[in-house]
Amino acid sequence: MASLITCPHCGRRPKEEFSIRGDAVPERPAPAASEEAWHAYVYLRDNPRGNIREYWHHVAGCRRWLVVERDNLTHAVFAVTDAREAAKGGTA
Amino acid sequence: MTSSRIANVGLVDHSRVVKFSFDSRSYKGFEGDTLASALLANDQMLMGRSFKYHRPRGPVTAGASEPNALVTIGKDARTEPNTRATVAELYSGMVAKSQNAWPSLKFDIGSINGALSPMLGAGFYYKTFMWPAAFWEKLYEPVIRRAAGLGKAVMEADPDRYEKSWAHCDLLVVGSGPAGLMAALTAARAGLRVILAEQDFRLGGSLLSETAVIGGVSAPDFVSATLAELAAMPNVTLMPRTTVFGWYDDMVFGAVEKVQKHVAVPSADKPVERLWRIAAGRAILASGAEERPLVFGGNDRPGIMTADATRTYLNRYGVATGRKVAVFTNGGSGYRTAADLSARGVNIAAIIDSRAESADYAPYGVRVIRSGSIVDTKGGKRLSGIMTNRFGYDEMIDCDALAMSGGWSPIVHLMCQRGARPVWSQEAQAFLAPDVGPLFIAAGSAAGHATMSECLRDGATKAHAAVEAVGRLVGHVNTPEVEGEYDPSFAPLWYVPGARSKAFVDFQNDVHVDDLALATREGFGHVEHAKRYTTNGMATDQGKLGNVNAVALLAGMRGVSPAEVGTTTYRPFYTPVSFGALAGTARAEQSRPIRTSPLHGWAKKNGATFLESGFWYRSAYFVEGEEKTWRESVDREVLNVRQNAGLCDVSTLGKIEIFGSDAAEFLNRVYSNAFLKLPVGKARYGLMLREDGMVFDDGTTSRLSENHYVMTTTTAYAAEVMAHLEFASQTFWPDLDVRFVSTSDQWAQMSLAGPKSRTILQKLVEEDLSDAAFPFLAAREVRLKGGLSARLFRISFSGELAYELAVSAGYGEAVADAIMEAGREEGICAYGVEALDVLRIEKGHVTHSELDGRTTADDVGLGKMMSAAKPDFIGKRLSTRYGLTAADRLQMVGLKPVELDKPLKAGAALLREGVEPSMTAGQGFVSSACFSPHIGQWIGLAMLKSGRERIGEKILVWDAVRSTEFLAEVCSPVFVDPDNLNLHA
Amino acid sequence: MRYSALSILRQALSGNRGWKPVWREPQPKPHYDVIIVGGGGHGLATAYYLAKEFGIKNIAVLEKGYIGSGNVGRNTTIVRSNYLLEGNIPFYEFSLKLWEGLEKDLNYNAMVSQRGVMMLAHSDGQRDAFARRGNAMRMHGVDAELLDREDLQKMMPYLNYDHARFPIKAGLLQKRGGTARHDAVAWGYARGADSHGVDIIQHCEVTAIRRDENGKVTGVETSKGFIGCNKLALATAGHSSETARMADLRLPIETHVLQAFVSEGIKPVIDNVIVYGGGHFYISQSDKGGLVFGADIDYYSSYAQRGNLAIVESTMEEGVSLIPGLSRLRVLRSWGGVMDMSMDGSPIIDRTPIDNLYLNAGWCYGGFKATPASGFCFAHLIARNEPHHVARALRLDRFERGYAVDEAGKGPQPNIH
Amino acid sequence: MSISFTHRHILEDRMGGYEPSPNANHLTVVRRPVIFSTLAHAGHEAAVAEALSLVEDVVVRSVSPSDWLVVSQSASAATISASLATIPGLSFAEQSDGQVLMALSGPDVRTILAKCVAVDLHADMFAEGQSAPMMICRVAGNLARTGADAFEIIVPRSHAAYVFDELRDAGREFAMTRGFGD
Ligand SMILES: Cc1cc2nc3c(=O)[nH]c(=O)nc-3n(C[C@H](O)[C@H](O)[C@H](O)COP(=O)(O)OP(=O)(O)OC[C@H]3O[C@@H](n4cnc5c(N)ncnc54)[C@H](O)[C@@H]3O)c2cc1C
Ligand SMILES: NC(=O)c1ccc[n+]([C@@H]2O[C@H](COP(=O)([O-])OP(=O)(O)OC[C@H]3O[C@@H](n4cnc5c(N)ncnc54)[C@H](O)[C@@H]3O)[C@@H](O)[C@H]2O)c1
Ligand SMILES: Cc1cc2nc3c(=O)[nH]c(=O)nc-3n(C[C@H](O)[C@H](O)[C@H](O)COP(=O)(O)O)c2cc1C
Ligand SMILES: [Zn+2]
Repeated sequence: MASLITCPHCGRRPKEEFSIRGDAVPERPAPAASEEAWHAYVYLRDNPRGNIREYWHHVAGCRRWLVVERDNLTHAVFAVTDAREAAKGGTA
Repeated sequence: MTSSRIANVGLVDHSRVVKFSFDSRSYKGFEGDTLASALLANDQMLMGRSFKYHRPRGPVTAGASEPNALVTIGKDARTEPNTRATVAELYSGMVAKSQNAWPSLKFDIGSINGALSPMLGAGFYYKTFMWPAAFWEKLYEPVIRRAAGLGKAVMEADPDRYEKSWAHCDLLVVGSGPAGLMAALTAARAGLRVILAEQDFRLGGSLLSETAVIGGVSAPDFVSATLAELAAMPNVTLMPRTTVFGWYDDMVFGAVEKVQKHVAVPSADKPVERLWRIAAGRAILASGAEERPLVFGGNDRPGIMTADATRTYLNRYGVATGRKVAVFTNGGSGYRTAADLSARGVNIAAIIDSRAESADYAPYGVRVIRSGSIVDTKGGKRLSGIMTNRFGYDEMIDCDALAMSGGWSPIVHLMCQRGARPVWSQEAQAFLAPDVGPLFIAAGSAAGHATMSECLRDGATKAHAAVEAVGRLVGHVNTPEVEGEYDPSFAPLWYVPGARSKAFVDFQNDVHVDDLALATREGFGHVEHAKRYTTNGMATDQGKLGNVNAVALLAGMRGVSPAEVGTTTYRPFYTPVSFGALAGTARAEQSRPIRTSPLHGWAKKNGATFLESGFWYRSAYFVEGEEKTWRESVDREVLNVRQNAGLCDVSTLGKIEIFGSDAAEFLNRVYSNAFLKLPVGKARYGLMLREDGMVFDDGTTSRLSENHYVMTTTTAYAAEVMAHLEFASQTFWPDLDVRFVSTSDQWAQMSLAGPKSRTILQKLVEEDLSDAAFPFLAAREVRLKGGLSARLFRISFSGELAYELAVSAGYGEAVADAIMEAGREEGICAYGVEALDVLRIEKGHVTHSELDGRTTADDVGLGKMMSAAKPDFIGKRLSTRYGLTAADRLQMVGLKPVELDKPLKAGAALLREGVEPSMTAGQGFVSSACFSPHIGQWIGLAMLKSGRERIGEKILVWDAVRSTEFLAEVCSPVFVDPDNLNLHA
Repeated sequence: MRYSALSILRQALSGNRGWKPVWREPQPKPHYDVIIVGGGGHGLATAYYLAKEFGIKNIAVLEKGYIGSGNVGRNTTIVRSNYLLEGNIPFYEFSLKLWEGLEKDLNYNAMVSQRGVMMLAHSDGQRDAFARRGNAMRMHGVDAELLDREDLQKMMPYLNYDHARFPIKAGLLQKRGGTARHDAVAWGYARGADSHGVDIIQHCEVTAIRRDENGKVTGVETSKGFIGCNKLALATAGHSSETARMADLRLPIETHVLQAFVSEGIKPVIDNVIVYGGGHFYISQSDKGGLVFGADIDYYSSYAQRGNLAIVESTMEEGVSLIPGLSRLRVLRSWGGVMDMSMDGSPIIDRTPIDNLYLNAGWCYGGFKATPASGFCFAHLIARNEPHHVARALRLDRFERGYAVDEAGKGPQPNIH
Repeated sequence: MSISFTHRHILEDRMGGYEPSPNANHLTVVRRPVIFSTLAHAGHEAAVAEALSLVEDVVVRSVSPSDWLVVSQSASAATISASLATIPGLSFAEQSDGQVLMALSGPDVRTILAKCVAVDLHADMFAEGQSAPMMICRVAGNLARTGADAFEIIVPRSHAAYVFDELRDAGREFAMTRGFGD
């Protein structure tokens, strides 16, 4: 990863076309969820070494938010999914 | 000066003379020479001085790994320090200079450091220069720094061009020796898209200096024939002068092509260097092997070089490196060099073979000293003799050059750049390429093969595998027969005992065996510690020659195997790459993309001065008549807007079209204030928060029709807001029906502000603009006279009666002209962002000077925009945390200096009157300030602790970095028209 | 072994054969009063100050690689205290003061060089922001000067004044800022700690944290076996989330890779540290002659100490834009470091909700300059169980309470701090 | 008072007084194309794509599975907008002035474009008729292949002069000429 990302819509693209937001695992809690849940969502991260899911935005391409699953030690990419599909529970 | 050139030998063109200079002296070389070969041909062995001890040095290699022969090439702004003479392609008019020597290369005062060397051992600086403490900055460090570095940089702007490009292939072959050529040929014949990259200006690798016969022809002829076939294939790209410097993730290789480094004055139509990002399906590393120097006393004298280099100078460049050459070897390479030298009539002083016996043949009549060693050498600017030792008996042998061979190390650099470490082979006595998966494999000597026929075969075999892996058929490729090849195998010899003088491991940085020993003794025996403590391997050659010797020496000192010591980390760049190439076209004004407004031309002809605002150039102010300072112009613009009218380019604001049946719901969730009930035809000011409750951006959103909105953002945050909306809709609420598209570039948008703006605008707009018909916050499509349609918004940043008019960008200039024309009798003026800033400060409107990412809505007086009724909006939940609501937060207030003539500046700090400045005394700061021509003095907005309850208080404006200090009165942030009478006029 | 002019001369005359190991290589004892995980600058400094200033004797530093193999050995060596926020300035200034006395304190020359740190402003807004920062510094007794274009032109004629995409408008100079020899900082603290009896145990990776039935930390499992302790202090920088997880703790941290670069050695041309505000490029020249520089992180989460070409290129683009004369010089080497980017860009030195577990993390781009103060304050916290007064704002619960120390104002997105 | 406003192309300044006879490698700036951003609402993507392919006198450039640029060099904006308005599940916004269309052709066009885009433009990888959004000279744009050696670029207006200058430099070694075309 990270030299070239294969966007599910656009194909193999250089890193320069994307902006990266960070961990894609935390889910936005319900408005009424506890303080702890909100604090954890906004501030706490598992940040494991190894397999992670991360939000990438294909800014200079299709402008879709993507969930990139990859190994942050080897930089190998396993899957790139449209975030909307991921959010709706679908897989690509 | 005599010449060492051998007539009609080699691949240089003896009929094409190339003139050049070195240290102001003129020389002649031939086309096809490197600077080093040409200097050697002119008997100029001394080419540089070492880093620490300033020892005289000549080249040790004939290629990329050269540590010694570094020179400065070029003049004026084209000066390039630290250029390796051994790879610098000679051109006519080349100006080269030696470096790190004063007053001259021959006589260098710095060499006195050699005498002090017992005090200057590894890590000496950490133990010393501490007494007295004050001397460090004033004396010691300046002296150390002056001694630093090799060449001198001129620090002038580069007159030449650079560019970058992408390349794509199925197979990248790095290196064009026997292995690379066969690999490229095999893959190309099978139809793969092949790139063959070679750092040398001539393709062929070691074959260019070999005397063996391949397939019945000479090695260079074999190269030519193979290249001819490759060049004729459309699926092959040959890239000479191209160094692959890095292997990055996903099989992206960085390479740099020297497009015009071999000409004195490059053509402006081409770059001098081109950076390539090569996206390869697969790659074969056919980078060959490096011959190792031997580590013996005095092994650094000019004239001592590797046997391979000696052979290359001889066979490829037709240059004898000496008249009487000795050979010191632990394997076949030394014998081969002796044979080639002898065949060209060069005198061989002796072959000193560290081994007791071997099957290698010495040339007829040449003396071989078996079980021999060299313990010292003599000579000043050039070697004059070697002290050999055999079973304890010394013998001085006269010679003016020495060819040494300490065995071979595969060049595995690129394969080790992504974390894998090379693997020690006891059998090969070398570190071999690691297994980095099937996509990138080594071939030829890089893969540990020694003989030419093995390398040819291996190149073909490895390519064969690559072809099969991509599912193609392999055509038949014959591996040609080789005659007269030799066996370069060797017996390990890491250190030649009995050294009588320094035995160097890292030539450039002057690291010798004792330094490594000291490091080990002091606890720095880990290979990475030893590197950092002694600087071994940290010079411009990155230890290409010395590192393996150092590892073996450390292993010996620590009593472990080289495998246990391991190598230091391999990193890009394989060889150093210019900043210029890596920057490409991105330099000076073009260094980042430029954005220009559709009203740029209009602003220009009205006398605008532009300023950078992100990627944009925006009009700052418009000089009229005799105005000399920007303040004069800005004051006039401000007053004129408040009295008459002004036209300002606001095209740079972000504009986002929002569509969908859930658009209202969506807006309601991304804005902190209510948006559900915004009527069609109306605009509303909105505030967006980050999820942590801080203000993110502000702007207006207008409802153009039931399911169609247009949002404006600040110029600075246009891209971020768009990304934020997309993120929210795609990940938080994918079920809401809402779509966005940026139309920022489609619209020329202008703000027409001032009491006369309606009168002026009405002259151009068909629709009725009376307050009743087009009230404050109206937002509608209108028709300009003549039929052009436009969007009109009655919104105001200046606090005056104001409109924003948006027209299709191509008409922007014409419409702006028409407004200026229509407003002439009303006294319209153009105004820029400076005046806009004054106008908004006078009205207490916030910008990102206040919204600096640490402010809440309440801090800036917009607490009422935090809807309590909405169950959810981004940032709602965390905005109620204690720290975000604490009473002592900084709150926005206005400030007026007590004395009218005091200039208030943004960035000034605030202190209570009479309190000493201290860590805890700070009360806040001035966030925005300007001279208000309306008020007649400087005013400002400030963030002040519990500010809103302190209106009327006198506070000290403490601007230490601008050396001012005065009292100001805390006041309301709205300085003009607090009741918004003008706005609603 | 003390270093003095005499000892050096004596050694020189005897072939430098008498020098002794700078630190011992002890086997781990079964139990320590304090175990510090991480033999980087912060871990070693903490051990040193704990032993020397706070009188704790039975201390071990456990390092999974060789000491200094982490970020302390791979950073761009900039030392400064030119911060903006009240939570940070006193802390970094305390650090700078310790740097100023470090050689003497350690009897080791870490080559602290107060050559000045110049931050360039490229817009009026940025100049005002720097004025604000400069005033905040001055208010806290820290040196700061705001220079205009003409001053800068005299000091650094080689910058791009006339053809810049983002012209130079002003500069904020901290003269007392500068650089230090990164490796020597680790070695100096290690030598100092060792001389106070600290066991520095290299190649000893902590793999688990052992806790008793009450949740209290009792020791660590390591590649060299179990080692018990009364107090466990984590100073593992980029690996903080990994080590904290061993105690089931989640941190407000994401790990990212920052690349750095060094050019071929050249004679001195850049006298101070220069920070480009038109992008994010910073450069200084090492005492060896190499130009040492860096720019942005690679933006994606990474535990690999290496980055990608895109950032290499954008770094050089910024470099050449700011200093056109770099164009024909060459970059020698690039490398990466694994950084603990926190949610507000500021560090954490605090106790944790877990008994006996102490945390030092979140150093982002800027923890080298903090090394002495971080060590001192962390030692203070461990020894006294209460924060040192200059580190009071750097608490772990500041996010919950709404007291983020957000220098960049970017909010909870670690990769843009 | 009736006013007729003159339309100005953003690259007018770049080309003023410059009418080269085109070389083999040539860049044409299309003066007044009609361009619309079209967005399909969720669930309508396939139908919208289908409907767009039936609109007359336009070419459709793909941006994402639910976004396209509709480009015409012959029909008027009003005509196209009228057709688009009939497609259910589609929203659209005019971008004719917001985007700049440039056509490049010639034997070296791929080599020139390789300096500007990272996408592999080999005919097997990026075929005639294909289009995609991508970074072009560091600016987000859209690239389409219109022939073996012919491509079209669409970039935002505000960036167009920058991209144009970069393209001009990239084409210099192949003597690429440039001019307006309608
Ligand atoms: C490229 C780069 C440039 C930088 N430039 C600057 C700069 O100019 N100025 C500045 O102030 N800061 C800079 N920094 C930041 C600074 O280097 C770091 O913030 C600081 O060094 C971190 O503290 P440390 O020295 O203790 O970390 P480290 O040296 O990383 O120490 C942490 C140690 O913990 C060890 N460890 C981790 N896990 C375990 C385990 N399970 N068991 C045992 N040991 C473990 C690691 O091996 C490592 O040695 C830079 C960082 C990088 C990467
Ligand atoms: N390995 C040994 O023990 C040994 C000893 C003596 C001679 N040889 C002989 O050397 C030859 C080796 O053949 P080969 O084809 O493996 O290698 P080679 O040395 O013939 O060719 C390697 C080529 O790769 C180029 N290169 C290296 N790194 C590069 C990079 N990063 N970018 C671009 N170009 C790069 C070099 O300039 C060189 O031209 C054989 O003839 C063999 O007999 C080998
Ligand atoms: C301030 C500084 C200066 C450096 N100077 C050099 C240098 O002159 N030569 C060199 O080869 N490496 C130099 N390096 C880089 C190191 O060799 C090494 O790459 C870096 O410390 C990271 O370690 P690693 O590559 O072993 O992972 C320098 C590093 C730093 C932090
Ligand atoms: Zn995409």
